[in-house]
Amino acid sequence: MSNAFLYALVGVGLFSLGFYALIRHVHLLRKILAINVMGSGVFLVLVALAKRTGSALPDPVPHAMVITGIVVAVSATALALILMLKLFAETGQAALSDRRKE
Amino acid sequence: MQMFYFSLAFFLLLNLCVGMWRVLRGPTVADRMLAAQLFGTTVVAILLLLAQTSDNPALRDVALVFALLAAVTAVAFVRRIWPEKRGFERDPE
Amino acid sequence: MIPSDYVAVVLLILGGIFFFSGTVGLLRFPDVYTRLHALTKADNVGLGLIVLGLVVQAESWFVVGKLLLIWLLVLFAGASASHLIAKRALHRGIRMWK
Amino acid sequence: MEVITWLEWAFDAVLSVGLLWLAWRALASPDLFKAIVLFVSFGLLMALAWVRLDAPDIALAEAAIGAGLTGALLLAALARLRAIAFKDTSVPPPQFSKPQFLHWLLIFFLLWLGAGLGYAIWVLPPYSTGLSVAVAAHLDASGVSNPVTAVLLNFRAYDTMLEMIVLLMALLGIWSLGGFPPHTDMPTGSVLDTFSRLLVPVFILVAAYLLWIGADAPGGAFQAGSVLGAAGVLLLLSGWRPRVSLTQWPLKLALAAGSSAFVIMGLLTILYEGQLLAYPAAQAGMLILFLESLATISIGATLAALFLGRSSDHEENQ
Repeated sequence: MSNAFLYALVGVGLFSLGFYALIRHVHLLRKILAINVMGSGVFLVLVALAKRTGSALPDPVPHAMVITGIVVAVSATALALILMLKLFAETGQAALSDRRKE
Repeated sequence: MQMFYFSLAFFLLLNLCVGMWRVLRGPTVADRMLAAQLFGTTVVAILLLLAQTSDNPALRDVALVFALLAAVTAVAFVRRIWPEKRGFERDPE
Repeated sequence: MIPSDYVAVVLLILGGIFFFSGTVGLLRFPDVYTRLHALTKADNVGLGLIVLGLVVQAESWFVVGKLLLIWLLVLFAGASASHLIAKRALHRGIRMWK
Repeated sequence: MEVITWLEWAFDAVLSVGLLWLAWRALASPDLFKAIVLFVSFGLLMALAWVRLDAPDIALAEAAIGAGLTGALLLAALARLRAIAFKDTSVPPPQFSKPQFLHWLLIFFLLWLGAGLGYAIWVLPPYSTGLSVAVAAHLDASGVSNPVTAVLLNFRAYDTMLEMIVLLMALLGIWSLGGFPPHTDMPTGSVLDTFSRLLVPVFILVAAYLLWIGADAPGGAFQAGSVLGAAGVLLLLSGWRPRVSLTQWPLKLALAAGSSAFVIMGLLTILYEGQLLAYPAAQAGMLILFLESLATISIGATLAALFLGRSSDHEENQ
């Protein structure tokens, strides 16, 4: 029983935490943080399950996917931040308002 | 000997978790940032010890990258969050 | 346990103690400046002792060089970052605790 | 199965609890700045988790990106938010003013989601070699001895090519939106100047080292590129702005170098080898190193340009 399953469950926990925060919070910066936490959770599950090869060497394919995933996640975060700042400059508040502005 | 390295790494991890309390309580933003600075150094120490226990030289490269980047967040904090004086960014110097 | 192990164990334990004192300082000290002081001093010396403990055990000179480079970088980063934070805290008018 | 001593279980348990607790505090904290600092610390613990999962490559990438870039990006964004509105963002997070019923429904649904996913993982077989056997079998034909680099640059080179294009598109998206609004820089003190001037060459050296060692040890294009990107961020933070002539075709060439190299290599290999990105076995190592070095430059330039935000020619025609 290696620690793979422990970290996989932690990954699922992070995913659920992030998902909850994504829905619950109004401020866009919090939503961006929530999505990043969800991403880390998914990566953790991928890499933890890759450790079940029984030998000392884990499975390299999920590792490669997660490395590129981390780099793309940071560029997606940068794009999301810029969109948030654009919205903030236009509407003065960093949250998506429900009411349509007449 | 391996067991000793690992127990010291575990002790440093507990040390790090205790230090996290300052990030929560820290009255000023500077306290929070310097706690993050502490974590950087502690993680470098833990990585070096883990490199010795698992005899994996790659972990020293990770520690090297952490040591290099430890200050980038602090510089970002000082240069971006704390403008020279309170007030708007664009107040004339 | 050859003598170099004993030396390493002593150095590592001392390093651990310094790290612990750094954290205690971080939690107990009253204001930013004293915490910065505790943090930077304790961690850099703590890390230095741990690095020396590992250097004693290192097999090749390349590893020794890399460990010392890591320590140097942390010293450099820690000193600069704490200076920047402290200077800016002073500018922002964060008073000393006394 | 190596004997898992109770100490290692204790280490993993504390790390797991720390990860979950930090993520929860980061997402729930009222003050945005505290949330960001907690999130950066979360990234540090994630790097330790990668190390515990025998994934040093990922720990390197997490270290370079998490410590170097994510924190700086988030803090820059928060600074813009505070600067414009300058209301203290430590007001408790305005949560949806929905009735309490919906709140509990959400929690109930998420608990079931988590339990379902957890169960799905729990019933997986404890051993599955996945693709590690296939990769190991073809490793010597791949030109490199580090399995992760072999997968990234040889077996799944097509996927990496698309990654490079995705990075470029993210940057184009940011530049088309005008990027981070320019920040009026205060004069930098002498400490910050000497700090960045002395440290950036070390960044470049370490990036080259990571690129070179990527062939047979953890390292490679993405990790080296991230360290280069962090060097760019450090320079930009300490007030350095590229000369306008530098941000004309040189920057654009650097940005496009990685993806275009992949595309050209793909075309060449289709012509000569009949398959996209199937390197001839003899020169595989050299070709991979060539591709990796261009990819490193491209990733570094892209990540730094993410932070630069507004490209200077955009400013000229304003």
